[in-house]
Amino acid sequence: MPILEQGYEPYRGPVGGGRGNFLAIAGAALRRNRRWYAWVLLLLSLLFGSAKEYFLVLACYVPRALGFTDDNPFFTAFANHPNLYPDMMATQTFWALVMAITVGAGEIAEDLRTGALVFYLGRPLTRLDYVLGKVVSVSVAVLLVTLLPTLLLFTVQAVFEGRWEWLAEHAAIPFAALGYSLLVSLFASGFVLGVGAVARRRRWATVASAAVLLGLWFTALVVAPPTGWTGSGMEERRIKQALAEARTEEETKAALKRLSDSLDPIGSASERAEWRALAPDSTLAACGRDLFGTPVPSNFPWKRHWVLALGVPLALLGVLWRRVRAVEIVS
Amino acid sequence: MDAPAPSPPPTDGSAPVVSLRGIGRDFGRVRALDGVTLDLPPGSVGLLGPNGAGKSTMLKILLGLLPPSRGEASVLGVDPVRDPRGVRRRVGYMPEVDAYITGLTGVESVSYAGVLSGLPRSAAMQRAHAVLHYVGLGEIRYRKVEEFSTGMRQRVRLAQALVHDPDLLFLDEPTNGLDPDGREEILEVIRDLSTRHGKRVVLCSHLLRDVERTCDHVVLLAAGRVARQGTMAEVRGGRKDFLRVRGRGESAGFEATLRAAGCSVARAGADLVVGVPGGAGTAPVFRAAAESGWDLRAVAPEEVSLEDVFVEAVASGNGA
Amino acid sequence: MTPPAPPLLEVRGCSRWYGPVIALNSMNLALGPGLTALVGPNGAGKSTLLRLLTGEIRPSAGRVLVLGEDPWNNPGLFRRVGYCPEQDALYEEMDAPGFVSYMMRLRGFDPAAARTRSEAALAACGLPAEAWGRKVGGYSKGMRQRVRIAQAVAHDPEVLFLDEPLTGLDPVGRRELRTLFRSLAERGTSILLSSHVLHEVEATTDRILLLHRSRLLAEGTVQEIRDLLDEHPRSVEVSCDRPRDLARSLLAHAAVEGVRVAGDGTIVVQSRDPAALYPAIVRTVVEEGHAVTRMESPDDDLEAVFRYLVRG
Amino acid sequence: MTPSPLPPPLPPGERPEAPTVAEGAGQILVRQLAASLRGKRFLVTCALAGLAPLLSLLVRDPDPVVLERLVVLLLLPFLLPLVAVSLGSGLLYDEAEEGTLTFLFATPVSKSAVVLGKWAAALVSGWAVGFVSLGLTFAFSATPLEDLGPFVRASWLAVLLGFPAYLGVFTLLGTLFRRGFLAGLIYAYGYELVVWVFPGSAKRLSLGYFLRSLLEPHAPDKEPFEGAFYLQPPDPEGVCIIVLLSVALLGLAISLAIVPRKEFRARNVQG
Repeated sequence: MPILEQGYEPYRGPVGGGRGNFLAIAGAALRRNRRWYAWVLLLLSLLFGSAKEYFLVLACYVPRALGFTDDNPFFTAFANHPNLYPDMMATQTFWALVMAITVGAGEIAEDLRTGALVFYLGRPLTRLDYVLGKVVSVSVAVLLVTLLPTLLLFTVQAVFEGRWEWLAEHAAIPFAALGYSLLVSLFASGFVLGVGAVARRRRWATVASAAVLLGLWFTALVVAPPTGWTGSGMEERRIKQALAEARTEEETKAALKRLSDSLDPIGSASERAEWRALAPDSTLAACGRDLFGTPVPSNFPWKRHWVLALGVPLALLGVLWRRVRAVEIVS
Repeated sequence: MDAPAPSPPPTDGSAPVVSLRGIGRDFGRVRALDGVTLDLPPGSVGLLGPNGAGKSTMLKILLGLLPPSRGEASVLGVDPVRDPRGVRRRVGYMPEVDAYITGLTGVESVSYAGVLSGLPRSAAMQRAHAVLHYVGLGEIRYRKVEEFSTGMRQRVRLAQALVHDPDLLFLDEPTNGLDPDGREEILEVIRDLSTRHGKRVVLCSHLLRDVERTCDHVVLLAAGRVARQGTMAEVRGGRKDFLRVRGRGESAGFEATLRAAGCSVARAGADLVVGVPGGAGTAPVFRAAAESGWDLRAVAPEEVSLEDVFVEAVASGNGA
Repeated sequence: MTPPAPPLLEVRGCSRWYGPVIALNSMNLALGPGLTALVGPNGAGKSTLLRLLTGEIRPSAGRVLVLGEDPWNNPGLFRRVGYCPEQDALYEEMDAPGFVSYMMRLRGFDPAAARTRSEAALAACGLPAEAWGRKVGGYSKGMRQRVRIAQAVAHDPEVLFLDEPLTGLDPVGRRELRTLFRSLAERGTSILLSSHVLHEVEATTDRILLLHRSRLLAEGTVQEIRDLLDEHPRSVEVSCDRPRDLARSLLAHAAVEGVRVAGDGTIVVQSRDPAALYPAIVRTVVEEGHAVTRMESPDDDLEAVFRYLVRG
Repeated sequence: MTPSPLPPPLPPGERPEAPTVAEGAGQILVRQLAASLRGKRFLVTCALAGLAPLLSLLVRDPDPVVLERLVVLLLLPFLLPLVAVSLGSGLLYDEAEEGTLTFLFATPVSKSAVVLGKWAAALVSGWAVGFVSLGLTFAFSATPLEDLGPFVRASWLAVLLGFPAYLGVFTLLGTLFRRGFLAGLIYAYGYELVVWVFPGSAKRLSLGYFLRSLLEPHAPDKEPFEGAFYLQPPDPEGVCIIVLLSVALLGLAISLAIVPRKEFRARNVQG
């Protein structure tokens, strides 16, 4: 047997064309985000984003399962309210953006700081592989917050409901949820990667995108608060009173609808509703209502929220695209 | 079961590895490269030049990261403008600056580099281990790269450049910031690659002593042009009738004796450079040492160091 | 020979650790004026020693004295001390004369003096004048290094600490700055300079401090250190026209332990007593009229010393 | 090759004396101001602080409640701490991480003077940003200022005292922790908000309480103070002023005392 040489060995195996490169890049980006606070945030966002809806659905069906025959009208109305899923996803949207900031804002900055861009550019990759990889990595985090709990709740409800007719009636929900989740993914990744790319430190990228998000969100909050939220709570008090005074079933239903509308995070009922478009989560939620088939009445002749929801991330990804090229030239 | 790798087109021993024809590149009004025509022979080539001479621009053009403003380039027979990915698949590039992915261990980052270069996942992992062994990174490779010292990061970068078994290596300042031991080891690896494993190496370095000891050929760029080019011996040449002399103790008496014998004496650091009249060889030096009782320790023909060539070429380039 | 001067730098039983990692282990050192190089492998404690001497960190045990004073929290000392740290950091938004004169203002110079001295220092460090108006952030690595060195020498310090001052410079710059350091030392500045590049250290100074494994391994000139290593046989290579004759003659000397004929006219002479060996060779060559083309010892330069001491 | 001339020698006896604390701090203050005025971070801070006047300009609502919300909900609890944290929490560690702090500590200026100079620079620029932002918010508003009455004066006072108080806290956090910025954010947007949930005097453990105490008695409309932000009867103005001032001075004093005892090293630097 020849003595095995301890030196360099040539490689004679197969070499691929590098078609799945962006998946490898996304995988590496996800792996480095396996940090504890990302998981804590994930947990929090699942809780904040979906707890209310889970509670409503379970409160409707669990008594039935336990054999109580007279349904509670309050919970039944909520569990089958057409805005249940879009509202749930609207709440998730804010947390999805926060999640995206935690996970993705520093991605480009970190690569710039540690020279990882040079590493990538020395490999047989295209710029598209790189950008796509990063978008996919943020999108996965966003889908975990949005799509996953929604589909789970839908499954739970479908199982409890048990009727095929119900499933047929609500068959559009999973598709709308998927479409909306993808929209949020695109927006979130475009937003955090584009804004984050201006900085060269993970910390500053995170701060910059958080500041932009919170700044917009605060602005919308101050100028056009969603009804029943930060305001005086007057609307809430009035509805509760109406509910207490309701005598007929019709009156109760109307009051309940008013309550669910007042909790609507889009703030469609607020005074300066057009300012709500400043808050990205509200704009996205308006698109979500379109997808779920319960559009918010709008004073505008054109679908402004769609233009914002698609145009902003694409423009920001354009910023990123230029930034990745600039590094090639600057030594 | 896997199809054998499409073996690279056989390059015969003398065909140029890199061939540039009138390559130029402008950044705005700045002319970074000004009509460089060049054939880099196989073996190891030192690419030298002062800061701003256009070295990194040239590397970027060769890697297909930057299109040249004028001229044609070919790397291993591939045009980097038309097929940049094809070039980068067959070339290993070790950047000068840190280039790592945070959160990945040493071995993960090398195998990741392999995957991105088209290796199957398992093959990439196997090669990552083998290559890291080869460049001398032991158990530390299971730790994260950001915890590594400069020297270890340098080795990881070299391993990343090697993992896909490229035919040509671009090494940008591979020994910068290393201690003498580490530098010697890396140079040994580079020599081994170019002499025993047939890799073509292009080495950029400011440490000319390292280039002297590693490379067969030298290309010297200055102000975007090729200032000198040739084999190491051609470029360095020698200064006839000059000797480098070293000894111990006060040398005044020795120097006086030498001058009396018709020699010229100049100081060069701790050494003396002695010019002897034609054909006398070292005899006057030995005689003067014996007469003056100076403790002579070394005599050797004065060689022109690469540094001298470099400084001279750059100075004349600036004057022109 | 310089008369014995009081030590400028003194390190007494000094240790420093970072958490469980020891960076400097009970070091004793007294250093006089002149240009001294600090060499050693990575992690040997070079930077730690410089940081202790400049009061950037505090010793975990023992004492450090610079010009007779403890540098920790002793800003007054920096009137007389210059320091060029290792990290490639500068205020990116300032121009070079602005930065250096800011440092000079902090050292108590009035604005006019600060400006003129800064510009003179920058010129001496070879920063091209056309770069003066630009921001430091746009400089090349070599130019930044020159600015950092200019900042350390502009107030004409009595003691100058330079941590890897030549990193990132191209060969021309390296040569210029080596010349600058030598001239400064000749003028009376005491310089302690750390470096990795041994042949450059050799061309700059012959006095070194060799650190290894957190300890001071050797101190003195290369030759002195080499001569201390008597357990290692010294070999000298001599190339001449009649190698076997020369070999035979040399074998007669007591200082010669062995001679090997290496071919192509070269013999390798081995000895444990270099002080006696070299005169013997010189005498033999002159008396017997050998035509020697080359006489060298591979063990005589700094790299050989380093190899012996560090690799064991 | 150009022969390098030597830097000029210093004639014996002409070595200047070390600058005093005031001189050194003054030098640092000037440089720091010049640097931060051009710095990216300062621009971002200004842009954020410009949010309040921008909204004031865009909304143009004569309802005094809008203006009040801008001050009470946006400017004081959100923007003021943000300006303070961005200017104050990295006083030393930012430069330590960059590696430039070594230069400052290698001069005859004491470490405390360095901190003092940087603190003063942060105070001056922060006040400037705060006052300009508040002033523009009022100026752009469609509300006649007479409608607001003493609320205007109270707002100025809140910025005047609130900024140094926040700065004192963040200076301290910034000298104690390497990640002073994170600690500052956690303090401003975590701790201060959480304290509000607790009843009774627990609210007094936040700076926000005293800032609101300054404003609430003069608010034209009590609505923003309701709900999650309700206040127990506010403290008298004198108490608020004393508390805010002493927090500001105490934070600075403790920082100045700590700095000479600490080593400021960049991370991962050993050997």
